[in-house]
Amino acid sequence: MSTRVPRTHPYIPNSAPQVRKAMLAEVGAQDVEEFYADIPAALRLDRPLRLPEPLGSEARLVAHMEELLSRNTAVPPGRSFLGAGCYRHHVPAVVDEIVNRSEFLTAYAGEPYEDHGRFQALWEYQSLMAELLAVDVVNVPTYDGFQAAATALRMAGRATGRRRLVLVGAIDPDRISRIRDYVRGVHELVLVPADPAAVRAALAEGDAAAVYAQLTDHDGRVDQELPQYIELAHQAGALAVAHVHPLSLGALTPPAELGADLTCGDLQPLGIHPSYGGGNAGFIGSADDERLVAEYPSRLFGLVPTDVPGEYGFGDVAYERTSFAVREEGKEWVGTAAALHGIAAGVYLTLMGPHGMREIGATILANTAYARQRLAEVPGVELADPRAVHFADFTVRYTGERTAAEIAEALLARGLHGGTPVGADEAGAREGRYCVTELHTRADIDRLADALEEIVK
Amino acid sequence: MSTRVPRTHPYIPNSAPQVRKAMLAEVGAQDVEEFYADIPAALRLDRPLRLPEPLGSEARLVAHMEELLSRNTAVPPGRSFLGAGCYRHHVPAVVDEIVNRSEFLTAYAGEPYEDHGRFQALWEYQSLMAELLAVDVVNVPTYDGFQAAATALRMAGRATGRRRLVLVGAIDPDRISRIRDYVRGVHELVLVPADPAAVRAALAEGDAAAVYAQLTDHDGRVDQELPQYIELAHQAGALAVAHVHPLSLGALTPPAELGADLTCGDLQPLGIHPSYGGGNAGFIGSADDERLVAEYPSRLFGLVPTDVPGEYGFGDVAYERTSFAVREEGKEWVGTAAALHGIAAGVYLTLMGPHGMREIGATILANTAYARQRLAEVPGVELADPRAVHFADFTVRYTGERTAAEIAEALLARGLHGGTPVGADEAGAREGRYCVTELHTRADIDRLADALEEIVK
Amino acid sequence: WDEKLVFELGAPGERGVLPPLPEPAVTAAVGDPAERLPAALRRATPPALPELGQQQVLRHYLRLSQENLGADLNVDVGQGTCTMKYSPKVNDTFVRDPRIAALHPAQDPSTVQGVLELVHRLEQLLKEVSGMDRVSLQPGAGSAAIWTNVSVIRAHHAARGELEQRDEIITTAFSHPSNAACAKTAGFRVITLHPDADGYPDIEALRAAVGPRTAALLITNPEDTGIYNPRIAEFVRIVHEAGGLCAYDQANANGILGITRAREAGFDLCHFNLHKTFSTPHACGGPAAGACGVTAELAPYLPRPTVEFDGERYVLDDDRPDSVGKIRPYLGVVPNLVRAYAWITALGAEGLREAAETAVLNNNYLLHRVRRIRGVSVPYAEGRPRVEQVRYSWQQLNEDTGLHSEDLGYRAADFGTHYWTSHHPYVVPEPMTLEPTESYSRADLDEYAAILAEVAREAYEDPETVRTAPHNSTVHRIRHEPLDDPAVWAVSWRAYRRKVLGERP
Amino acid sequence: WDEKLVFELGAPGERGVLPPLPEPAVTAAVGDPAERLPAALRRATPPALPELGQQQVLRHYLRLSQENLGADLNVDVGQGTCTMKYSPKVNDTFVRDPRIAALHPAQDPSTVQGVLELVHRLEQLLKEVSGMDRVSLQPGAGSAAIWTNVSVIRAHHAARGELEQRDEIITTAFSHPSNAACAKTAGFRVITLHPDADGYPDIEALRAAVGPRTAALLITNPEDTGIYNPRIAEFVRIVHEAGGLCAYDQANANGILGITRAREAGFDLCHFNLHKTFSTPHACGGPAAGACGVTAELAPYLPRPTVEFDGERYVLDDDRPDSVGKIRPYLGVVPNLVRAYAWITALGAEGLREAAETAVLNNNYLLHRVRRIRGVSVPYAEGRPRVEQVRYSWQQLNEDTGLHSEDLGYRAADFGTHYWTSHHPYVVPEPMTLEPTESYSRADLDEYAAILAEVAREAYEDPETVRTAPHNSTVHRIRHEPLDDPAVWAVSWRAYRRKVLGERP
Repeated sequence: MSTRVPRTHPYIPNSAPQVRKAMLAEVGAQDVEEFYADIPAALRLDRPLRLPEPLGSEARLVAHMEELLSRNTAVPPGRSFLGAGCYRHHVPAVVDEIVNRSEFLTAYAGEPYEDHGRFQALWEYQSLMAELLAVDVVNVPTYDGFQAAATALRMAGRATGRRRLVLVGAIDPDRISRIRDYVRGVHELVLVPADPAAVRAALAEGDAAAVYAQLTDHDGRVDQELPQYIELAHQAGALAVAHVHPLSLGALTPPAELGADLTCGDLQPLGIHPSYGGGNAGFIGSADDERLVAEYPSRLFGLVPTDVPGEYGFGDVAYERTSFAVREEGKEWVGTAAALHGIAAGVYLTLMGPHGMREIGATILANTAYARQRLAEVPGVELADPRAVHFADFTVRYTGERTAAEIAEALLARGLHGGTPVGADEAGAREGRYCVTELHTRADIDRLADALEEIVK
Repeated sequence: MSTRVPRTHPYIPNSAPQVRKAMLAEVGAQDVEEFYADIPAALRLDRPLRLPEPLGSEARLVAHMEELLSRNTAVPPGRSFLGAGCYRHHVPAVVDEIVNRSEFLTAYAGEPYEDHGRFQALWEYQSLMAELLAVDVVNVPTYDGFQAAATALRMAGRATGRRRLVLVGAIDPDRISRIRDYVRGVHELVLVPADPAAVRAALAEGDAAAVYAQLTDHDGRVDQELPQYIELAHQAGALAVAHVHPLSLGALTPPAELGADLTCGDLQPLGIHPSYGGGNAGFIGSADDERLVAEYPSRLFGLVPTDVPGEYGFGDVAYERTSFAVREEGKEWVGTAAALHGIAAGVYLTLMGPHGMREIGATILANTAYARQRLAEVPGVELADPRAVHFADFTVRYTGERTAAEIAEALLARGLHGGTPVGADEAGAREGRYCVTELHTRADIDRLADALEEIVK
Repeated sequence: WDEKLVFELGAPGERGVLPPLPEPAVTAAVGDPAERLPAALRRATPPALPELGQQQVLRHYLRLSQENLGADLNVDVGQGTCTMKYSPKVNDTFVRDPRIAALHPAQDPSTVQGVLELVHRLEQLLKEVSGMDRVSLQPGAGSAAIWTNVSVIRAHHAARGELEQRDEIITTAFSHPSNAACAKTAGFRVITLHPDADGYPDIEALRAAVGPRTAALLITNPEDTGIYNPRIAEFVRIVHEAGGLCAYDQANANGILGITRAREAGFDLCHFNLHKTFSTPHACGGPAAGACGVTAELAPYLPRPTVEFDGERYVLDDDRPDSVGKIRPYLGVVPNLVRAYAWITALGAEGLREAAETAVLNNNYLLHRVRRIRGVSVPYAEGRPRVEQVRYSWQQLNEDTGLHSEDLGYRAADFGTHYWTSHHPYVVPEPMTLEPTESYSRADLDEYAAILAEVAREAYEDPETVRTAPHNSTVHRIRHEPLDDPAVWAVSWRAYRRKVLGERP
Repeated sequence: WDEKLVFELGAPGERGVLPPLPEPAVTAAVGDPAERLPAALRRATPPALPELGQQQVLRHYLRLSQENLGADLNVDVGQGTCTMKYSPKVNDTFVRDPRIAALHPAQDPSTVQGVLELVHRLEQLLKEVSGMDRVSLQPGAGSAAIWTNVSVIRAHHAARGELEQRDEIITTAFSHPSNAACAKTAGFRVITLHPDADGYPDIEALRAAVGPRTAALLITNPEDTGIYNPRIAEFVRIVHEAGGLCAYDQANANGILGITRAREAGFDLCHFNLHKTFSTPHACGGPAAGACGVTAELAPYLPRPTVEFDGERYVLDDDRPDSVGKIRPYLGVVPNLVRAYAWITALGAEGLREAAETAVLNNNYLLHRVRRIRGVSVPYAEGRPRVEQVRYSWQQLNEDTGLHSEDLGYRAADFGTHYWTSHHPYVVPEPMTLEPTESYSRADLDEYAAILAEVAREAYEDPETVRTAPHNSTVHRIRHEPLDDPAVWAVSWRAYRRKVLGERP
């Protein structure tokens, strides 16, 4: 009774000794070593890997992970004022229910027959996003908004055959870093302030492939000059690439309606958990212009008929664009990216519908305005740009003794997360970033203002 | 743009005003009031219900619930030494994955055609449990172990036509309360200590329908006299009803193999979360004896052929027993009970397999013995029954100044949950209950012992 | 999928999950405690459970889940009487939270104030919804709530010394069988009132039945026919005058939330099924939850413990000497109490009423569609509206085609929907009960009606297709005889191997 | 299900979820801020999204999920090259925990020490598994990891002033196309080595290709044929001697974990796909995660920030002046890092090796079964074992029956399984690649082989059934022409309505 039986690992059923033996016998091999005959001795690792002892049971694994997780603080949404590219919005339970379905979570790259659901869900995502962006073409998601921006710019580069990329206004420096890496050697970046005159000047030098601007900038400011940048770009024969916060588009005009050729951004606000920055996914949209469609590196799913009249099927539009099909002859490269986040965003948009998107946009605009107003009332705090309209993110300037870092630390001590110092010299910075969403109540915002009133001297 | 549209509740799609209007028109009604024409005015509530204002959004509901939940403490398993009928065992992730599937969670009472999966999963549960209990018949789960015990006793009463029920040993007083309520007016309870002589004496008075005893009693003690009680019951023409902790059956002999006629207990330890006592479910098992099968009030699923050779189908065995079929002429009553917990237990038993069940039984026996040994070493603490073998639960006696309640409170102050005072007079009690499972490490148990060493004077 | 039985899967040595082994130091200290037990108590051979890898277990049960038609997946109006309403996914997230799922009922009350407050609040909400003075949330489901009410009734009469005399309980044919069965199990004689020509419980029969032996009336309204009994207050009065209590089975409360209550009709007790009216998921048949509401007079008999608020903290009151005792372990099916609380909180008074009105609108809309289908009729109370559901009859179709309601149900399954044919009592011939609740959209109802119309058309034009249905289900027509034959029925794989396969394990 | 498009569902006014509205006091204070924007920037008409109730949305997507064949549901060995292994469910629970899911990347490091430690630990584990000196976990998937390595290579040569000169990257035909495509996108000329007669990359072609322009070799081993290139160290040496770097694409590492490493073969860089070798779920095509390992010499170029341990606390080091910068926002796809960490931790060194050995055993076992099927052959390296996968060819069957590998794949779908026909490069005729990994049981492999055998039998005996497959799938043969026709391709419902339905929105 108490004889020990082998502890076959539950993830590796055929490592059960009897099974392994029988399989080897069937294949006619003495040992698995025979299958490694082609690996030269000199390349063999002559010792076991030096890894921690395995935990031996699922229960102990859970306990171990619990110990690690217990050293992370999940902040209630009303206590967190962090944004700037990653947001805590409400994730409807139905979104999680769908993306956690085994069928979606563990599927990969099946054909449109056995994986019809994935094709339809992603095509619907493209279509829903197309309505939000007011475009006719949206790609299967790429990795994140950084990649979306970088690729949109290279698409513009290929479409125009030009070299210079004019980037307008306050842009996340990390995003610029990514763009810089991605266009290195091919394109030149020209960073200009959010001012039509500056854009005009930059374009005057010629060879501009694109003007890249943002509907809401890195500071959350709605850039009211966007229509002008777009017009200037077109006048210069460049494409207009617009970056958007997708949740703002219930309230703000989609740049495509203003003439933008390419719209890009990050899906994360649309029903995807922040996950310490793991929830990002990128979108690119454009008109159904053959010249632009040909430049997408990503997959584009299309709706097609089948052999049965009235039945919808799905497949890859213009597959020969891709590196899957033609390797280095394709457009950039494509691989596994962030499809499930696309499904999440699709479910989110379906749940929200036109009125939900409109309402949430209005609520965030209102909460942001309220937060700016309340914080500006705190002595020693002033708004960086008091006359602008902001969406979610905004920046304040401290006029007192304490640095932004000190103030953020003091907020943290009160359980409030926000006021991230702005600028390269974080130690001496006097500006701090805040963000509010639809999840903040008036009381949450008042609590922040009250805390700042105590802290800022 | 900013016109407000109706906030149709997402749970009530047809309350969208246009839809409602169109439907009323189609039916030819002016108002839903017409459908309530049969409800007399005197019975109508003439005011709105006085309920709190609804929260208006899923996000606010989540925030509200979070506020309530934040006032509950989820104790790490290693810090909790509470048991006595409800246990914190490891719930394998696969169990949760399955029972949380929409298809199982939201199904109800479909036919074996569209709900084949439910029938098969529950029939497999019956079959897996039958292997564990060493019986041929197991019911679709009833509410909980209390109900299982009460029903098993009434089954025995009907099968024998006798009145007296002999209940042996230390039994959860709440379970006795339930049994008492359930047999009131029909049977008489005779409570006797765990001693064959006492059982013999009780049986000598005659008219005994059943001897009810426990493989492990309310104090976690393995009752080594169980085989004798069973024999005595049979000698007296009574049925032997055995209560078991199902996780113990990897290590201990199932009472059916000792001759017990009916085995009952609670499924909760088999992969079901405690949920503040919401995770209970009851099982009853027996031989495939027509006389006993006829007495089950619950549904019993059976495997049957279909019109297609080789195909398995499922259906209700001997449905005419039930109150569903024949109302008060059926056996007791049956209704919605705890089917999903049966599926959970089935998945759990499948995952564990024969060796997992053996191992977990051995681990709990060992941890219990270790905890008893360590606690008994603490000055001022002694075991209530030092020579017994215990499974999971055990009781200690404090010989010092402090009461059990004081000691439990002092443990709680150290983040340790355990030492529930035993007995009716909780204020003055000098005994405390503890419980360990496979989740406790040696360090957890040592921590408890160390804490008691500080507390118990 | 043509998914095998789990016992046909796997291979020796495979494992689905590994439990912790005793730590070496523990083993060193205590050895194997089982060795201190007599051999007879040590299990000689491990249970003959299957042996599968983890992914293999997962796949098996996932496939079984796909072979099951959850309410989430279909227009589930065909399980009439079951109130298949939408169970919001967000409410599931609360109960999976460790701050519910991991709570032990013996934790110190100071560490579970949130759940105690929630239960206390839910009681207040249901008091208002029912009009009763106290509500117990302990019963595990509707039938357990009926039992609880019967037990309270028994305690009431016992306390007054009348239990010997009052040994009869009256119920109605269209009330759930558990009303009759619980009364019988509790030792009462059962008197069943049958429907009159209009489908109402026969009031003359009630007058004849009541008397000094009457302990209580257990009655549903509207009954499963969907007809509201307008004389319900008179029924109550008649029983009260005879000295009996009246218990309102509110399984069908969904259509009358905020419209009329047990209080207004004079009831002494009532119960709700939280898995019906208050949206907790049906879970293949439980765990569910029941709620028993009673008047102040009967409150002392409710199960213990109750949750009380002492002005500062929520406490469990277990010191209730007149209580019927425990109905189930601990406080009730807490996860479903959490869900029901969240559902009510999300809707408020206006939302509850909107749910009721929309459920009734949906029901009458569907009635309007279905009654036009050939072969169907709507027995009883001609021309009266229905509340939450309708019991239809396919008697005409049966007479025309020889097909039974059951056959139509099997064929409806081919269209990916439920149709539940188990409609006690078997009074309405060839019954079908549809209950659309507030959850389904107009398009959903149109689709369901279209399926029924198509099945009825087939029954007339192509009866063989219906007779041999289902065709698209996981399995084909089941042979029923073995289920009632003790020689071959097989409640377990062990029994099947022994009795049918002739193996000797 | 015959599930409609979401745009065909719902009715005006229905809502799936309600977002919070501004509180009255907020509106009182700030009004509608949009009014302070020019009209051109205020959206005039809401997006034309569908309007559905919550249950209706749920049902739609649940049905779509059931129309999708997840790895959990089938014996997923047919998506060869994808390493479809079991992704343990318990690991998903960690990433759904709010202490991962709700973390904001700008939180103060003191509040995220757990996740930083986990990432730091995972780097240590992968350093040991690869033998490299530093590992970046930032790339979002395998192709992004290839890009990262190319970018590091570029930075390396740029730092040495050789980037102008070294403008060629060499790769092999059987390496993933992203190797060639990333190199090209980064500005390199691509030289592709084709397989020799035994399927190995042609070493003579390599000798001919290297020179002063060589920036790097990007190579996979074993390649997607399953053949391990025994001269891999010599390949590396040849490139090193020419002054180039060598990057090891370890997409196929699953069969060699603990057996051989990038370090031993002399590589400067390598990358793993955590969604393949380290079990994170494939998620319909991401989010995934990649890991780039490099030597100490190349470490300064890795993406920033890195996670460092200062002896007391884990910190983010963003001050890395030579770094290629950001490859994606923040630290990487954290949920998948958590899962990969948990997977390795659950297995340990012995388990990793057992996984590798069992994957290889399974592969050779399946090879043993499949090669006996009529019409199939195993090109290249006759008689040599295969490591993690095998690229088969149905050339014979094609010659005999005229049917293509693709047709067989569609028919295999009828048996509830995957069979992936997209096998770049199109060098092996009528290819089929099977990769069983360690996750499948012997019975699973037998079943898969039996399905293939049955499909092959049909191809010979009943070719029409195969030619017109699928028969049991959700949809039937798709018309491909519209996908390449700009006049009718339809990437969105808007475009479809306009171009195909001729509507004018």
